[in-house]
Amino acid sequence: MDDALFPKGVKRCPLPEFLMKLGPVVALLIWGVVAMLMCWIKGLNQTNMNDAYGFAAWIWADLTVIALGGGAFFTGFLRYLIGKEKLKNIINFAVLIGFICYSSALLILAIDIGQPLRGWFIFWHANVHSMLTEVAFCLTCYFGVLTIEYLPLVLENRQIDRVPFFHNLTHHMHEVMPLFAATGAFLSFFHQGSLGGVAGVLFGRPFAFREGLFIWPWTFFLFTWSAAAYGPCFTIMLAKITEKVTGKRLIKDDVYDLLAKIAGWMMATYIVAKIIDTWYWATVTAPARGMTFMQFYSNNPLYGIWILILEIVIGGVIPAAILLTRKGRNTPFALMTAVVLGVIGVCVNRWVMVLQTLAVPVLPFEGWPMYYPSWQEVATTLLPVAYGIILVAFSYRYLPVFPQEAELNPIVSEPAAPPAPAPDTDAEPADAELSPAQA
Amino acid sequence: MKMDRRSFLSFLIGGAAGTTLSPLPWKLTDDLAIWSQNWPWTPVPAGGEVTFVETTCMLCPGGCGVTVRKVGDRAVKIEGTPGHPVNDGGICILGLSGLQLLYGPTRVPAPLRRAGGRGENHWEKISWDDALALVVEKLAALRENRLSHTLACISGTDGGTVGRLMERFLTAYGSPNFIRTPSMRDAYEMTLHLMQGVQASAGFDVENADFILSFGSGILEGWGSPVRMFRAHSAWKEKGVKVVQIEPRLSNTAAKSDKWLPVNPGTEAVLALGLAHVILKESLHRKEFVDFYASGLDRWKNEVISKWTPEQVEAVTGIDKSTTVALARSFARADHPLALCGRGKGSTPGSIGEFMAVHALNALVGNINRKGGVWAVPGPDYIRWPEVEMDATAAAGMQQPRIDGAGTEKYIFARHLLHRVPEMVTAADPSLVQALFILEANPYYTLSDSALLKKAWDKIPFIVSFSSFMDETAQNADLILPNHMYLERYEDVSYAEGFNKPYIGLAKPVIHPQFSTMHAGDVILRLAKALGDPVQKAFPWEDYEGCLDDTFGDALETLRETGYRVEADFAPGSGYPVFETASGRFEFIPEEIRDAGMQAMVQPQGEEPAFPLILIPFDSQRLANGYIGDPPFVIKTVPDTVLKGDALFVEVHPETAKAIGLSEGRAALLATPKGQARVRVHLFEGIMPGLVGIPTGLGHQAYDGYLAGKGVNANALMGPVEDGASGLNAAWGIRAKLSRV
Amino acid sequence: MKHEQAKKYGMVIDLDKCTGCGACMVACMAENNVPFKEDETNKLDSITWMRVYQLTNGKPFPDTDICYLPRPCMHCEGDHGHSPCVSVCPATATDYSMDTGIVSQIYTRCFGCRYCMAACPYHARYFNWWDPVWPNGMEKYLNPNVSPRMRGVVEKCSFCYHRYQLAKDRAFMEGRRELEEEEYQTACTQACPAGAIVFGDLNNKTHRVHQIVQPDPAHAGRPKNPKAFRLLERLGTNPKVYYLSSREWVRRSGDHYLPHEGPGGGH
Amino acid sequence: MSTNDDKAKADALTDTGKQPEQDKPEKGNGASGSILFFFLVGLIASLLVGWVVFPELLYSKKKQPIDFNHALHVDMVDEGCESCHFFREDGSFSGVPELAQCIECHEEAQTDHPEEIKFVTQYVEKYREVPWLVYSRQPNCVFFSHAAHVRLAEMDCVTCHGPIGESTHSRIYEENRITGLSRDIWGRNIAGIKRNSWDRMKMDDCAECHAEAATKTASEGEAPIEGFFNNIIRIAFPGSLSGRKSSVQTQNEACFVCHK
Repeated sequence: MDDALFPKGVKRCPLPEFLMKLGPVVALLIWGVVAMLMCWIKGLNQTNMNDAYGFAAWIWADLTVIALGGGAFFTGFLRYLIGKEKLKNIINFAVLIGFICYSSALLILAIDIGQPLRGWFIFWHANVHSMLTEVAFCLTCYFGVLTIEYLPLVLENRQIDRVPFFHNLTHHMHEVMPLFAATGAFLSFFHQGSLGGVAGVLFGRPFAFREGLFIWPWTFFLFTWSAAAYGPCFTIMLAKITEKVTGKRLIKDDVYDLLAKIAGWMMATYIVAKIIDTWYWATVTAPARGMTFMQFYSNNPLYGIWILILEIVIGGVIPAAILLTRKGRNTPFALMTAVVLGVIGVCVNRWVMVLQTLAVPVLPFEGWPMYYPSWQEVATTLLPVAYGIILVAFSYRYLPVFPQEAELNPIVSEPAAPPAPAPDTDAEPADAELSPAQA
Repeated sequence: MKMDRRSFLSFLIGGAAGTTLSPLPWKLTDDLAIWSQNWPWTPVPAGGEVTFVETTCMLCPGGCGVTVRKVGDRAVKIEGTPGHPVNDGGICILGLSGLQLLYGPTRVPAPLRRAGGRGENHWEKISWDDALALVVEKLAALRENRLSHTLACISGTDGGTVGRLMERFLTAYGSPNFIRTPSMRDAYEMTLHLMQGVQASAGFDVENADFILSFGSGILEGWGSPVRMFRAHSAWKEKGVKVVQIEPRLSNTAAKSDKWLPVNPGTEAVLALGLAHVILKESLHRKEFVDFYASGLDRWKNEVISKWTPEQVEAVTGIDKSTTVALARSFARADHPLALCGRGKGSTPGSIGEFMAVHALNALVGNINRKGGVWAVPGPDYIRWPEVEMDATAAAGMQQPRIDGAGTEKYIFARHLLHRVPEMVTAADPSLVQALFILEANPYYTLSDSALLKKAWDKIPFIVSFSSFMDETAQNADLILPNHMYLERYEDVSYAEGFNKPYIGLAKPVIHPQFSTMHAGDVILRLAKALGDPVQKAFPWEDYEGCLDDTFGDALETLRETGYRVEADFAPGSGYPVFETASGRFEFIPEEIRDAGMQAMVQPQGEEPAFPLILIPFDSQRLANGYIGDPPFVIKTVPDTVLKGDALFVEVHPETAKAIGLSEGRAALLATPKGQARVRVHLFEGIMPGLVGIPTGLGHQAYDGYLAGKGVNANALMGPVEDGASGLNAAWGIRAKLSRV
Repeated sequence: MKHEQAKKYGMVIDLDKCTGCGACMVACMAENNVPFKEDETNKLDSITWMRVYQLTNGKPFPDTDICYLPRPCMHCEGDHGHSPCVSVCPATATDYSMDTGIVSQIYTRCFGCRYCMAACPYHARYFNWWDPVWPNGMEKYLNPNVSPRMRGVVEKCSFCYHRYQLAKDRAFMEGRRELEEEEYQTACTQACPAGAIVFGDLNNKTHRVHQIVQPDPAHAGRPKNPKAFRLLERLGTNPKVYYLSSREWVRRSGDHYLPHEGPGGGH
Repeated sequence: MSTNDDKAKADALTDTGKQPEQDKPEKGNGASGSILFFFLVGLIASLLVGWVVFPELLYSKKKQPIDFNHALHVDMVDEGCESCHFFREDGSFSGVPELAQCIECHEEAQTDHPEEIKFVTQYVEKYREVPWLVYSRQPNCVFFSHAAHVRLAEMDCVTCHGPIGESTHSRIYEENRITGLSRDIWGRNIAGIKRNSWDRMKMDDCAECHAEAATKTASEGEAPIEGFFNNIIRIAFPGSLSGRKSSVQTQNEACFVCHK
């Protein structure tokens, strides 16, 4: 039915089946949209946030998706600036995930503010001292970059690509892509860091406050580093899931191996830094304010110190150890376990930096307030997930997201499938990715 | 020239460039920014000239001077009047919220006649003429049938012109049943009458006292004139005046005191007698007073010495005997020691024996009518209206015994016994009350034993409320004749609770009446006029303001200017006064009531096994529990350990709770012999084990959504306990059971 | 405005005198057009610029003790005006004034990101979760000197800044620039029936706040009065609200201390 | 095609790829002529819309309830503007007079001028406040102290309000349909350009004057040359050199000075 739109040399399921399978996801999307509209129309009283939890599930989701979307900038950085050419086979997917993550973050931010129609004041009346201003600017700019990075992929759709103008545009865009990758990496470094700074500068919140390096608290660097470490994990995880769902191999193992190895090193170094940070905070920063380490964990009625163990050991040390061994990376189950644990680790880290920061009572006579999200918050947080699945599904169906798909899944019935682009030989990678029909 | 794709594109680009170069996007952005900052539904208060009107607060008997800030013709804020003799610039939480009552949704907008069943809250607006005609018709019929004495009035005010007009109306009409709402004032007045032979209110020279011994008085909970007490308390802190608080629960007063003595509930009087024991035994009393100005000491001393040794006191009160001895000594050795009683805000009178025991302590240290002591403050003297000329009907009506029995042989000293009315009404058939007026009172809420009250209520055929607000009583009346609220009317305030000097405050209309209301004084005058002679003859005034003019004469002008009049150099007798008792001396054991002094303790209702705990109500400055209910601002300040959602928390000691299997916040069933209620439990280390503390002032069914339906009315779980000697309601608690649900 | 001495308005609250009556809370609400809802028992969603906390010493009956602590906005000076909340606001909706030492909040500028609330350790900032609604007729008592807020913005105590402005206007009419101590007082100070709140210029040696607190300029305004303390002194927020208490356990409740430290320890 | 393509490629190498620039060189002169024509059509049309149509649509025109003659009144009173727009003792400014003030002179019509007859019959006799439309009305978030400006800084009314005292008729009140405020706030000039100090009443205008005043204060005793350079710096980097930096965030005057 829509065969003409498919990328060359790949097979897709019939459209009705495709749409039917997306049905539940669309339902989720609608649920999210309803909740979003309720929040906009009726106000933030629709949430379970309160004066103690001014930041809650949404800000956590924001920080998390941006950390997880970090795979885009870091893979781009590795490919375009470090020259890990092999990664071009996963870069499209990484960019797609990044695009989804960042657009989601912006959407959630737009829901999260009390006067959405004044949201643009953050640009118009920007206070340059605020970490949030830095976040807003870099986030918006980097979203622009991601759009530019994602656009060529859209233009590579078989039908669009037929228009010479778009074809040429794609071509030129590929040529300048390293520039954008560099810009993206630069912006990402800052906004990932600023997001870390959001909590780290709060000197009224001893749980989050970190001493500074230059003008930034340590969390600034920890966040950037952790995004670089865990973002690729998320990319790998989603790629693996996509493979499971489609029942096809889409990316060669050596690509996974390379990305996983780099992620492993990043994670290992990050977790060492994080442990040092925690230790310094627990023994120097907090006691200087009269607080003991266990004070931050003991009066929580639910999880206590376990959240720290979950974050650092289970979500950090273990996956790093797995990813650093060749055997770990090459065993599908171990690899999957490692990336899933990694993703959990970074989610927990962002949770702690947002919610525990606010929940730990600072006034000695206050208690630990509890919070659980309202259904509206859950629905709006799942909204990006639904939207992401839909965008991945459509992109996969109509765009050449996985350059190695045709090669890995030759279509038997169709004779003389066009040869897959040669992976490593071409000096000008942008050309190699263009449809060979032009050649 | 063909408009192709490229041309169209360039058209668009040209358009974009032109738009950018025009003011449109920039101006639009700016306007939208302004628009998005000023939503039309956010009110913009109008400006105007700022003026200040000084008046007197009437939300409690405190008699504070308040200054209302007006902007244009709106009242925007109530503040304390600096330099006012009672509150000198301070103001309490309720007084501050007066404008929410003025402008609030609880106001009765016009005369209302009941349209549905009683309490169903269906009303029909009627004109003032029709409303008054209704009352007149009813009253005329009663009078015709020689049933004038079956008209009763429950009033929250009695000393000022409005209270006196109402009382006068009843007299001229032929009914003795003018009943003032109960408070510790009843007990104090009786105490002064019995021990000192005077008709006076008790005033306390708290500013000059240097040792405060409080038997459960909520000095910081609203006892007396609250702001004055707060100010005195701060002065005590500055001067290092010692405060000892005696009560079983750590109230704010107890927490702020220098020493908190958690006494077994209801045994405060015994402790007072125990202290007297020590003082007398060690001859620490002030002989120059006791020897020359008191009588009956020997007999009283014998009883006290024999009955209330510190050991015996310890057994009853739980207060360590050495503490009693030490306390008695430091009390007696202070220069100006002052003993106070009346529990909490003093909204329940209490046992006369207890009041006399405490007052005797003051007498032992000679602190009667003296600096830093208890002063007998005579009632207002400015109302000198001619005697009512009664016709035969009126005279016959006035000969009838009062419905509450006050003044009858059994209750010879009592003036008002409102708590007896429900019982009396239910007992007789037909009801002894055929028509009931309610003025500045909310008995439907404040009277205890709600079940009996409702029965009595149903038997009264005609109930008229004068309330400005849709309170419980108004809601359950047949007719509401809404009074102007206190910021809209003139009225003299003849009394400031606990103030030690004769005082008159004047409430003034700060703004025009907001609704179709009428001054209760004018309503009385118009009713009298409509009833014709002889009732009419008793009211020779055109309107209420005319009456006020006539009453005060030239003094009214100065009163209007200053807002109050106080006898600044009032001295209740220079040195020691001559008492007006038969002996001319202070009576330690008044003849008339010989045994009362020793029957100080009142047992709570209920039996032990069924009700193992004791429920004690406790007051808070943040919970108004009288005629006025909490306005929205005040209810907002109530902590979430008292009220959460609509659930009320009762205070229980952790051990007591543990024994029942209750933990913090758990729901429980609180049962007393008078009723039961679902509550939640707040564990509090500051309450004596075995007790359940219930906050008063909640559980309203009327008013607005900000107050109605929240919590439990403590009065509904309590019952009156009649003090054998005086007839006053002396209930301080009730036996109770708390169980898990 | 030449040669005008910079003010540093601050407050000292005597916890020995404070009775916990709540008049300050209501005076503030009435003065500043603070809205109210039918159910205000969820204290995490209840706007009270001034909030009175109840502190307990945690001891069993009958040694239990309680103390009330009114908490307005602390108007932290932080380090040279970098109070915790001010620097984080992305839209410059809140601001520290070096002239008065007052932390402002401009409701129309605020778009409700709530970052300042996350930054404030005192929970002195409140978010308008609901559209403020005054029951019909009640909007008549609203004060024109304070603009009512809308849903979705943060609000907090302003030390009744509008009273400062009005006092200045009056002074200007008399040809004066400087205000007398009593000319500018906050609504809570004025209302407190116990006289527990004293307000004035901490820089001015003739003002009572200065005399009571004796702020030590060498140590970021730490009080020299041994009875005085500030909340969370050790965080470096440099608040301008001081408390007085003669009770050791109350003073110790104002901050965190390691087990071996006494109050004021760690310095 | 391929040559064009190459050319396009070459062109685009210098550019990151905007459509029109890329497409323009492809056609001959006639085509580019038509492109230019349409570009100009779009440009001119949108300029017309932006400069002429937009302001017409943005403002609704309202007449004052009474056509008021300021000049006439100013002539008849002793104390100029302050005769009617006076300060109260507490320093507050009365603003537009209330009816009670007018009645002091206009209890009865003093002339047979139709506007005065209208005023007396419709407002004075019914004791109804005149719903004047206030040209200088600011949104509720603005705090403005007349006392500070008029009494302390001794500014003239004209500085902000212009020569309204010389007017013989009430101007048409143009109300911004979006903000509900008068056109006078943004200024008559839709581009926001002002010639006189009273042409606009926006926050920037307050700030401008305040910065000037601050500069004056700061530069008293400053060498003139310094003042000159400071002015340049000030224009290039607004706010960087203002005399008083009471606000920590903005390095300007604190927000609460003008906001409530």
